[in-house]
Amino acid sequence: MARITASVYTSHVPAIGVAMDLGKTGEPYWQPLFSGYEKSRQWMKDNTPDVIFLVYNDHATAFSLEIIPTFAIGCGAVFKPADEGWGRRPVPVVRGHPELAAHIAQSVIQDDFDLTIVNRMEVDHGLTVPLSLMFGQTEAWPCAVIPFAVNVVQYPVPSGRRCYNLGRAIRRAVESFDRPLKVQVWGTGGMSHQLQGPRAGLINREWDTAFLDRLIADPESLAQMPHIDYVREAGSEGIELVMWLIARGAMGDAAGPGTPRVAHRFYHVPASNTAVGHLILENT
Amino acid sequence: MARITASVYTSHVPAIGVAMDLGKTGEPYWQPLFSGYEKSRQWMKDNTPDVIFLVYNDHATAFSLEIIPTFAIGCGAVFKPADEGWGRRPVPVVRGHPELAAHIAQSVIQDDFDLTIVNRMEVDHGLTVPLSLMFGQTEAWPCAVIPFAVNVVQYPVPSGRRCYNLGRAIRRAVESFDRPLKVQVWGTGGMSHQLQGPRAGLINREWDTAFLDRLIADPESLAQMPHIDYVREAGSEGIELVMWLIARGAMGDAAGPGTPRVAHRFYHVPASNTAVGHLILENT
Amino acid sequence: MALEKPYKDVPGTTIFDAEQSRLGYWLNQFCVSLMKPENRARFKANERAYLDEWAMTEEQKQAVMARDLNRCIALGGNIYFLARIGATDGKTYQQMAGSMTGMSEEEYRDMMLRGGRSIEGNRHFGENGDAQPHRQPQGKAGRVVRGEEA
Amino acid sequence: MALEKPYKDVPGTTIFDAEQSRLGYWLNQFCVSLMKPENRARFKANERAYLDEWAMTEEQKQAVMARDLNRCIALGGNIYFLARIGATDGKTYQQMAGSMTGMSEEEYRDMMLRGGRSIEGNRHFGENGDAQPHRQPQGKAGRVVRGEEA
Ligand SMILES: [Fe+3]
Ligand SMILES: [Fe+3]
Repeated sequence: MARITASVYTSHVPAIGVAMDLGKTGEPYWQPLFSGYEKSRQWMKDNTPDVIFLVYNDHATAFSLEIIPTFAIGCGAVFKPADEGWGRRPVPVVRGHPELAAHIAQSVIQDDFDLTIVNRMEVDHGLTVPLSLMFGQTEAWPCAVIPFAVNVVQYPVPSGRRCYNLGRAIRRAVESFDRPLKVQVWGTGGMSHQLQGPRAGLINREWDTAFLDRLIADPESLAQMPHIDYVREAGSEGIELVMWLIARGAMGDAAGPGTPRVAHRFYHVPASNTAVGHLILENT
Repeated sequence: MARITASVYTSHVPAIGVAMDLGKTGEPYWQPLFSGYEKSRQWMKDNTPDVIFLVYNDHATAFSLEIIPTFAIGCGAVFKPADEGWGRRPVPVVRGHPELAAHIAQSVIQDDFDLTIVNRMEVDHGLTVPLSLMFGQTEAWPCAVIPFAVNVVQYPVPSGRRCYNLGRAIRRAVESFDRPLKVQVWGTGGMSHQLQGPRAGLINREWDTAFLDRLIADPESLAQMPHIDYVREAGSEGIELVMWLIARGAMGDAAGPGTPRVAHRFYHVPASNTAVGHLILENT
Repeated sequence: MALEKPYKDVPGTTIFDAEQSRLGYWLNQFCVSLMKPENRARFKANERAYLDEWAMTEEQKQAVMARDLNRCIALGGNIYFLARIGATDGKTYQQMAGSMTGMSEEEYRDMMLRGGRSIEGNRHFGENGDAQPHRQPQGKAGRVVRGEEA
Repeated sequence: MALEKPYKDVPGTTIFDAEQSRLGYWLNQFCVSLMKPENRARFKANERAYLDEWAMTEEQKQAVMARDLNRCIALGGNIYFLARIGATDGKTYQQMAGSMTGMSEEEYRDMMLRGGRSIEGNRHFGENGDAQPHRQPQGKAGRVVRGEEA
């Protein structure tokens, strides 16, 4: 059977992609950030999964205001990186895993999650920047990726509790797939940042640190945190962090005791407007 | 505050729309069917709501295989009748109710239903045929309509239980809207029919009758019926009947005791390939 | 896949699940294109050329050209999508549905007027209802094939 | 609407809810159109003419032409949509975000390098943080306006 081996959490700041695409990763501004991902790239080499279930949010790219799915699962075979206005990122196309994606969709819809199935969409920096951070520049991503887009743009966005429970349902779904695949679940976005209004540039290191601590040790209670706390304390775009709870809910201990092993933890301010947080948790 | 005054249930066979559009309603084939809706049209005149929350399924019209929402709520101001291949039906455009729709969306998403918000889509016979049946030919529909599209085309479709609980959430949402609107919830589709394969033309009058009985008197247990029972007993397209449970869940008694009053009940075979069922339930 | 598919045991019936949908993706998307009048016109003018614009299998193209809806469904088509082909041909849902039974248009219409196909014998494979594989095609055509009628 | 909106009490912050979305529908859809290079070119060639193709209010058009992102947001814009305008101008997210504070590009960048804007005083209206209405615009521009600096 398939199994979830680990979860990865990372910010997905567009400027990080730009820095990599323009070869600026060694510059003083960027070097401290990328050095925090050196260990992660080695870890990815040692722990390449067959499939990444990549939770991210679309930033008004694939979904305009015509249609806004709360949860959309990519069941297609390929997903092209989008032109977000600055031209397409020079990164490989994303290969999907239609069989596993369809299986997960079927399982979690029967489990009362009202997914939208998407067979064709372009993917933006929310999905490609985490891949770039974890794999570096490459001709082809080394594994399949199932894009899972969460609406965190137009309110109401799904609650942390809903996201956490969805993660648990995804775990059950993966574990009932009858092929021996190693699957990682990634949660992306955050940490504290605000891109709008006179409060733009907000960073809350103390809050972010507590979020990482609780995500590791006490995700169940963290999942109860209301939206307003994210917005007030971590900035309007800090709400993206609810997506990390999907990945966390998919870890083994969410279904029982046993805190996962912290393989890596990193935090850095700033990347453009944003506090960058990063965790790798392994199921033990 | 807004309140749900009644629910209406009806099949939405495309041939019924064609018969009306071509002026064939008096022909011997169609007369018995339309006479069953005479009482309904009078009832609609006496009980015109401000808004109809119209649950239907899109038949590969607004949603192709590119994107398949489990539940999609129409929050736009207008919805044009679609050309389903035979040309557009000569019926009025549908006026939405963006404020109430957005309010319901916000409320039920916070209540753990993962809706897709749609601001722009065309509506097919699933939505326009029930309006034609209940209002007859008219220059303009006499009230606003919120289209609510349910995926019953690609499996897995939502369970009856999920639909019923969604109806309850919709009731809570409507009752928390602070304008004195009268709202009806309509459930459409069904009853027994199969449009495909060597089993096409299946009708199961006995099963349909029991479904109507249980929908009125014991919806809670009816909502537990698994998909396979619909498919096996009522034909592959009989699965549309799960949508009736959304309307039924929105009635007062789903939140407590008090069976609604049956204002009208009608059943007729055939309309094209389909058994036509129809109910009007009033909250007492 | 470990999820159960109890609906595989219903005779004469194909459930459009994710597997079928994947199989029929381009067949169905071709059908969607027929919602535009200009595409219907182009398809009618040269079916083969129009079909060749789509990433469909040769089998799927042949099934479309033969208007063999049962075959289209076996190859991943869904009736609501396939109905666009019928609409392009000016056919009704009743004509399309009837065509999958082997009955003539009149035979199918009369069956519906008599109250439709009975559920008896048609719930599970292995029963003896008229939708079972050993009783296809239905109607006079079938009786002739099986030598029950001249 | 009877649903609570606790997020109305966060200074310098507009939450993009259904109400804002309805207000800004065409403004945001105009922004979406800028994802196509040919539309970016047409917009750049004649902003007014391109904007007039959209069902936007005159106020929204003026705010776009002035690149006044705070005003665009007040009129229903969302930053992820509005970012298409910035992209068309070759601006980064940092430049766009900074422009809404009144700070110069350098002032904003330096604030970020020092660890970003502090949360203290910026949680609720009525506190005294730098995002509060009475402290706008920020940076040197604001100090000059308020007579604190020449
Ligand atoms: Fe983001
Ligand atoms: Fe239908």
